[in-house]
Amino acid sequence: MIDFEPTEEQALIIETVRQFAENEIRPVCREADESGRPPTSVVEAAHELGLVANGLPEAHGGGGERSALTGALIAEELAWGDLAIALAILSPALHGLPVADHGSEALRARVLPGLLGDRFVPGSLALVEPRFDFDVFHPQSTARRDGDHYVLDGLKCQVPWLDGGRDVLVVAAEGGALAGFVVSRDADGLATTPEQKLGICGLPTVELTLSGVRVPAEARLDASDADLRRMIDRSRVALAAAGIGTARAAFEVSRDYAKERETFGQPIATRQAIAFKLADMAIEIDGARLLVWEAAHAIDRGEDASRLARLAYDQTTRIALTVADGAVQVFGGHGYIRDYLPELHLRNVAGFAGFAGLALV
Amino acid sequence: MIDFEPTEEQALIIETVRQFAENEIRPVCREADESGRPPTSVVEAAHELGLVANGLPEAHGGGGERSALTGALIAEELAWGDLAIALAILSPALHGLPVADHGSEALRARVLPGLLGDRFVPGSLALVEPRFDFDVFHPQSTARRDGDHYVLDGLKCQVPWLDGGRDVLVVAAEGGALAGFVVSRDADGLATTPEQKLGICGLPTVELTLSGVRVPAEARLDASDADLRRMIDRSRVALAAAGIGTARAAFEVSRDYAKERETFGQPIATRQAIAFKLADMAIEIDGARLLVWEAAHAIDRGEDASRLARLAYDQTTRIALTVADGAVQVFGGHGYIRDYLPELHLRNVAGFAGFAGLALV
Amino acid sequence: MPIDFELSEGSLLAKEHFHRIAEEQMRPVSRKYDLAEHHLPTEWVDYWWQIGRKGPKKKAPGDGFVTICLQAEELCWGDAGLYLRMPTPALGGSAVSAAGTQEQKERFMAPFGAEGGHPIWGAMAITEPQAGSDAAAIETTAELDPETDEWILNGTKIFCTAGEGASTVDGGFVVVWATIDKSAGRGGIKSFVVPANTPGMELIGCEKKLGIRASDTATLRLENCRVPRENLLGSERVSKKKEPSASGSGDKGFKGAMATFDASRPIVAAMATGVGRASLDFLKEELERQGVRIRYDAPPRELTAIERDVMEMEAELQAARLLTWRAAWMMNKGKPNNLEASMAKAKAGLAVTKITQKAVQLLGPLGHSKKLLVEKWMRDAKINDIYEGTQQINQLIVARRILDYPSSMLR
Amino acid sequence: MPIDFELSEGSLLAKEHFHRIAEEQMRPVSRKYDLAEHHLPTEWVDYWWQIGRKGPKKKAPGDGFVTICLQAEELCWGDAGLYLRMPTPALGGSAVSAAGTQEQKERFMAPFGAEGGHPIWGAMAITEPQAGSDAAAIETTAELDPETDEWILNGTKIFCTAGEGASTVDGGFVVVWATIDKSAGRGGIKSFVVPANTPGMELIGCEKKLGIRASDTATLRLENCRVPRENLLGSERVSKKKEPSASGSGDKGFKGAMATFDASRPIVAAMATGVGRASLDFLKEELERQGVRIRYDAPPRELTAIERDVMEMEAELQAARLLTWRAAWMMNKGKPNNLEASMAKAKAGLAVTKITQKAVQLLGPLGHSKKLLVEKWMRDAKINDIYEGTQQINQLIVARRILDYPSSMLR
Repeated sequence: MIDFEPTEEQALIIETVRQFAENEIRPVCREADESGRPPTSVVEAAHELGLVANGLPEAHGGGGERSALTGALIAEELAWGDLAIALAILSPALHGLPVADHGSEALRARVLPGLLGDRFVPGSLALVEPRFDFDVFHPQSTARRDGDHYVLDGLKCQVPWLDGGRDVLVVAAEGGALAGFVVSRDADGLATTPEQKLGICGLPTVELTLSGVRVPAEARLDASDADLRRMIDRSRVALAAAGIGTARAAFEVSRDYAKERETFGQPIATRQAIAFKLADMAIEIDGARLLVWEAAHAIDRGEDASRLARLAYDQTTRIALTVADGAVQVFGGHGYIRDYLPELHLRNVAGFAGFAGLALV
Repeated sequence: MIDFEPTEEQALIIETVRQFAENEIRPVCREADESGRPPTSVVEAAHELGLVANGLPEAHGGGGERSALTGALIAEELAWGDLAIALAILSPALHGLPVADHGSEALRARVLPGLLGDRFVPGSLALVEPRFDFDVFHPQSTARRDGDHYVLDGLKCQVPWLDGGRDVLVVAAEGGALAGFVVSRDADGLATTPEQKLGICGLPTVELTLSGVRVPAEARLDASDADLRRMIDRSRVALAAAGIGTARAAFEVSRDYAKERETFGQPIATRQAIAFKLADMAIEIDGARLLVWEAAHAIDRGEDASRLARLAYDQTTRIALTVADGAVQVFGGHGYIRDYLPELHLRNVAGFAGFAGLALV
Repeated sequence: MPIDFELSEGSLLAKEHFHRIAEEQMRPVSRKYDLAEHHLPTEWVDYWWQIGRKGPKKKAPGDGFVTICLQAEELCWGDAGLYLRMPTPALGGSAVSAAGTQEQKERFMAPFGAEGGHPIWGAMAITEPQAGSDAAAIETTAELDPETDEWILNGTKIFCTAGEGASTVDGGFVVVWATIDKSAGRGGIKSFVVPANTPGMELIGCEKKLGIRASDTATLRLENCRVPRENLLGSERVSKKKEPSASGSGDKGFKGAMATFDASRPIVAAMATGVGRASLDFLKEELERQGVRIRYDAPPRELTAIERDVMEMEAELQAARLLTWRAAWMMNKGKPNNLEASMAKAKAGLAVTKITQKAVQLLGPLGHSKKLLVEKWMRDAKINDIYEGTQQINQLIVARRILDYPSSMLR
Repeated sequence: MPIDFELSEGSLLAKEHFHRIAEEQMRPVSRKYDLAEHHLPTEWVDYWWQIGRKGPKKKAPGDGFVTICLQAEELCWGDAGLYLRMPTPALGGSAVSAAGTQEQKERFMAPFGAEGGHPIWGAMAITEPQAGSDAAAIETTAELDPETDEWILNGTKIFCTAGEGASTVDGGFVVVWATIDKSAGRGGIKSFVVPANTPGMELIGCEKKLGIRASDTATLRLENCRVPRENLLGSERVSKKKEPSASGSGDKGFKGAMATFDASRPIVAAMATGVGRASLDFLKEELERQGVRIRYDAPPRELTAIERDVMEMEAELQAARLLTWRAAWMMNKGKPNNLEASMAKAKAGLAVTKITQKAVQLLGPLGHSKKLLVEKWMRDAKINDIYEGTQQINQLIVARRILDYPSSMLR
């Protein structure tokens, strides 16, 4: 039955995360952007909320409440605070959820308790490759079996690399099909170069070189090509939700600014050019959010959500850029200054089309 | 040296055509649209201006003043009056100019005097084909040599078919290359079906079936594939110029309407949403016009203008639709009514991307 | 209930039912009545009166107002002009339902539910030649004749959808907006039920339109047109106080009438979605016939222009549909949906305008030809960007709500 | 002369000359000074002062103002931030040239033409913290001290491009807009030349910006800052009459100052075009390296999404460039170009914002990385949609001109 109201439990989570985003994330978003990493205190505090843990299996101490829709609601609220910090907070899910879904018992026992401990342990996923013709479903990185090991080779980028992480989930092609491997950060043959980038600077990422990295056979997820495609669908939905949150932040700050800022003795929000731009932002954000929810809902029902996830992700990519650019425009000269938020929102969403493995729900 | 001012002669032509468009074309544009053909009097009167004749060779009684740029200026002004009638008026050029450029002496003697006579004789070009995957440079219609004849087969659409025409220039593939043939309307194997269409209804067109149509060898233009590609470039520039004229008409009527129409005691033009829309229209029209002029200028210098012509044509296709749709919007409810011009402009430009052989300069 | 995108069984049954009607009863005569403007589409009107209006035989719990939107989408997928020509109380009925007394509802609505009889129509007459979207500028007057206890209406109304049927076929009615006190501005505006063929109400003619040509968009003249005092909907009281920033529903006069837009805009949005989907469905089918597959899993850099266009069209259409459902669902829940109704209308009107224009362009010569209906859908779709508040009016409403500005702050 | 799109020999020489400078002197330090915000780009500033400003060795007749636009395009193809950091009189110089007496021109401009010496800057200070694009709302005051025959300036100016150099390096100057009669509105606004290091003019700091980080965007405080009476540009007379609908050039006060925008906006449009072209050139080169050819002769239905994007980007960029050249050419001819200058600025600012954003998107992970300059060009380009009148201000100007409305009718 058609319904657009979150459950009471979801409403409570939204409210909690919204307050956290407002009180803890937003105040440090500029600092994270300029310093290139999120303040430890904010990720630790977020860890205590148990947002990722809530979706991990009960058997390992998680909440066992896995839902792409709830995850999307959380991602939007976190990213409303700041996209980079949101992705940092959610990073344990990057390898945590796939391991929970497809890891051997041994792998789960090795990985999950760490993510569910008292301290925040970041996660990582190496999916994207720095190629013009990168195809997420057909990576150039390879895995081949060698006795009771796999050997990984390739080049990855946009790999979240927060301090204190232990493992990274590497997606590679094994005989043409997608396969996933949990690789220790200190594996031989693994080298990293920190990335400097346009946006989401508060999330440290690296370019990851894999040169004959040997991992034991049990490091391979028991996940088929189809399973990993579904993981990518989840990633798209989570990112899209985060994109909605960023767009909503840009909309709200520019709406508030437009009501305060006066020219010719009137708030600029009373001018149709500004007011209609804000109206369009609000409409597009709501429309895209519903696409994201619908895709998340399909995932939660176990349906093939690949089409819906793609449409929602692409739509978010488009509207988030339009909204953030519009927010800069509403701010006029101040929109170009790093003392105000819109330029940060613009940078964060401008490369959105290229983000593919930065969040999971 | 960079200059944007038409020559005195061009300025005179523009002024003449502008007045003609205003006094003779605009008043009958609705009648032409509803009846499906331009009033005879208007095409006859236009013929007397010698707009097409001016570009035909002096040897045959023309003005010998061939210029794509002058042609673009004329096409814009005529189409400002009405797109369909403009295309009807310019139709003698459709086969006249290619025959002038590439026809044998015999073919020129057969075709050109008719176009330069006292009475208007319409021309025609069969270029487009009713296929989803139509490629103007690779038609599916074929020509093959058979002794001292050619045999033509294929299906064409959007073929102007005004009363009183004698010939049609058929473009077909001859061994993979473009070739042009002047075919008499009453040739055996040639069949026509009148087309009902969305816009430019004032220009009667037909779907043309060629079933083993035999034409003598001298009916073939002495034009290479490259020559005919240049003809298509010319067509794109001429059509784009006509598109600019239509867009300008839509802009002007909506601007005037916005100044007259009042809501809440103020002309709607005083509202930013309307005023800025009009400003954008004006900017886009001027920008696209300059692209058209640049392409025409390149043609006149004998340069390869294919890239410029394509860019100008595609840009015009985009902006003309935006402008015409915006004009309907400015008119509000009246924009949807056939008593006002915007809906006519919208229909005329909506299929613009599919027009490929309706004008030549 | 949790967030859910699954239609209830009743909705699915309705959707299927109306889709079949659209396919079997509307599409076959779609071109015919596009060409035969101002002719009554007899086979369709009769079908609807005799069979269609009864709805699906099999009933099951549906999604309330969302189901009504589904009906609008499916039938406008069939033909938006014919949809507007259906013998129903339409917007006039909405006004009576929203602001009428029980007696009024029975008196005016009953004939639409009666078995047998002949097809009848309801309509709403708001717009005037000089008023446009500015409803408060209405110049049609209603004066009470104390002698006869009748309202005397004078004025001219344009753009009255279904106005020919509603004004000329006995049993139908037109709800006419008029002012009973010009000095009171919006507070003086009331709506009056004028039964078909009431002396003094004259059908001047129907518009020749870009699209939805099967629909009768009438101009009506009211010249000393008398209706019983009890035909006024809502209170006779003239509210002189300034309107508050949010549109309430206490006053059944102007604001009550405006509130019917909160119900009608989601339906218009659904109608728009139907036309847009007709175009997109056809485009995708044609692409399939041409062997072009939309690769939803291809990386951006490998997509063809058409693939990207189709995906964007799908996303835009679905966004419009979901915004529509949300606005309708809020009606179910009794939540104020003024903002969301305008959002849905603004989005759907614009989205389908672009989608149907794009389909014409992508199909090249085929898109331009009357051999197909693609060109018609482009013409039909555009009305959704215009009526029930133009794109601009709906942007204005959305802007006022998100900014929390009264209309005096943002015009 | 007939319509002509061929550059004169002098223009071609200049274009080639400045392109080489852009490639050899600017690009190598482009990333360096993007990262080292607020650091003087010494090698570039010195190069320009010692060599660059002399222009091409070989001279030939050019296209006048169009040639200046070509220079701006080429150098901003190199680096827009460095372009704005060049030691030149810049907008301050434009104001002096437009509204100054011969004496003023010699006094203030001569140092910029002098051989040797050290690099100096000119700047214009208009915007105030509360004024934004509303130039008439200027609160900075200038009061004449009859004792000393000096103007006393008080106020704060923000967004003063090149303001650090112009206010702190001897020989340079800042043209400050201030009102000598607040009651007169625009009529009271005059501009004053304040030489660098004049006591009372204080550099508060430079903005941290999204892009053009090599450029110093200064905040200046004027506190009892005294300049000689003869440093006022134009007449001291306060015009009290209502402004006419068209901006004239008779009055050298506010309107004279506004008229400098008619000259500066085409240059800003050309700068924008340069940044946009940098991005598009790189994209096309990268596509070529990837073996992707743009098929200008392919039918619409066969194009890839990228091919269509690139073609559209090219068309948009060229439309912006031609509108710019037209506005510049009108200056050559002495034609009023207020409308055309704003058209060019509005189009170029928006076009390159979209082009550079699109390039980032099309290049995926590469577009996002600081390994390339593509992300920088996106940040740099956006300023063109904002300064010298935002997109909205230029739309407003265009709208007023095409509607023939005075500013009172359309705000």
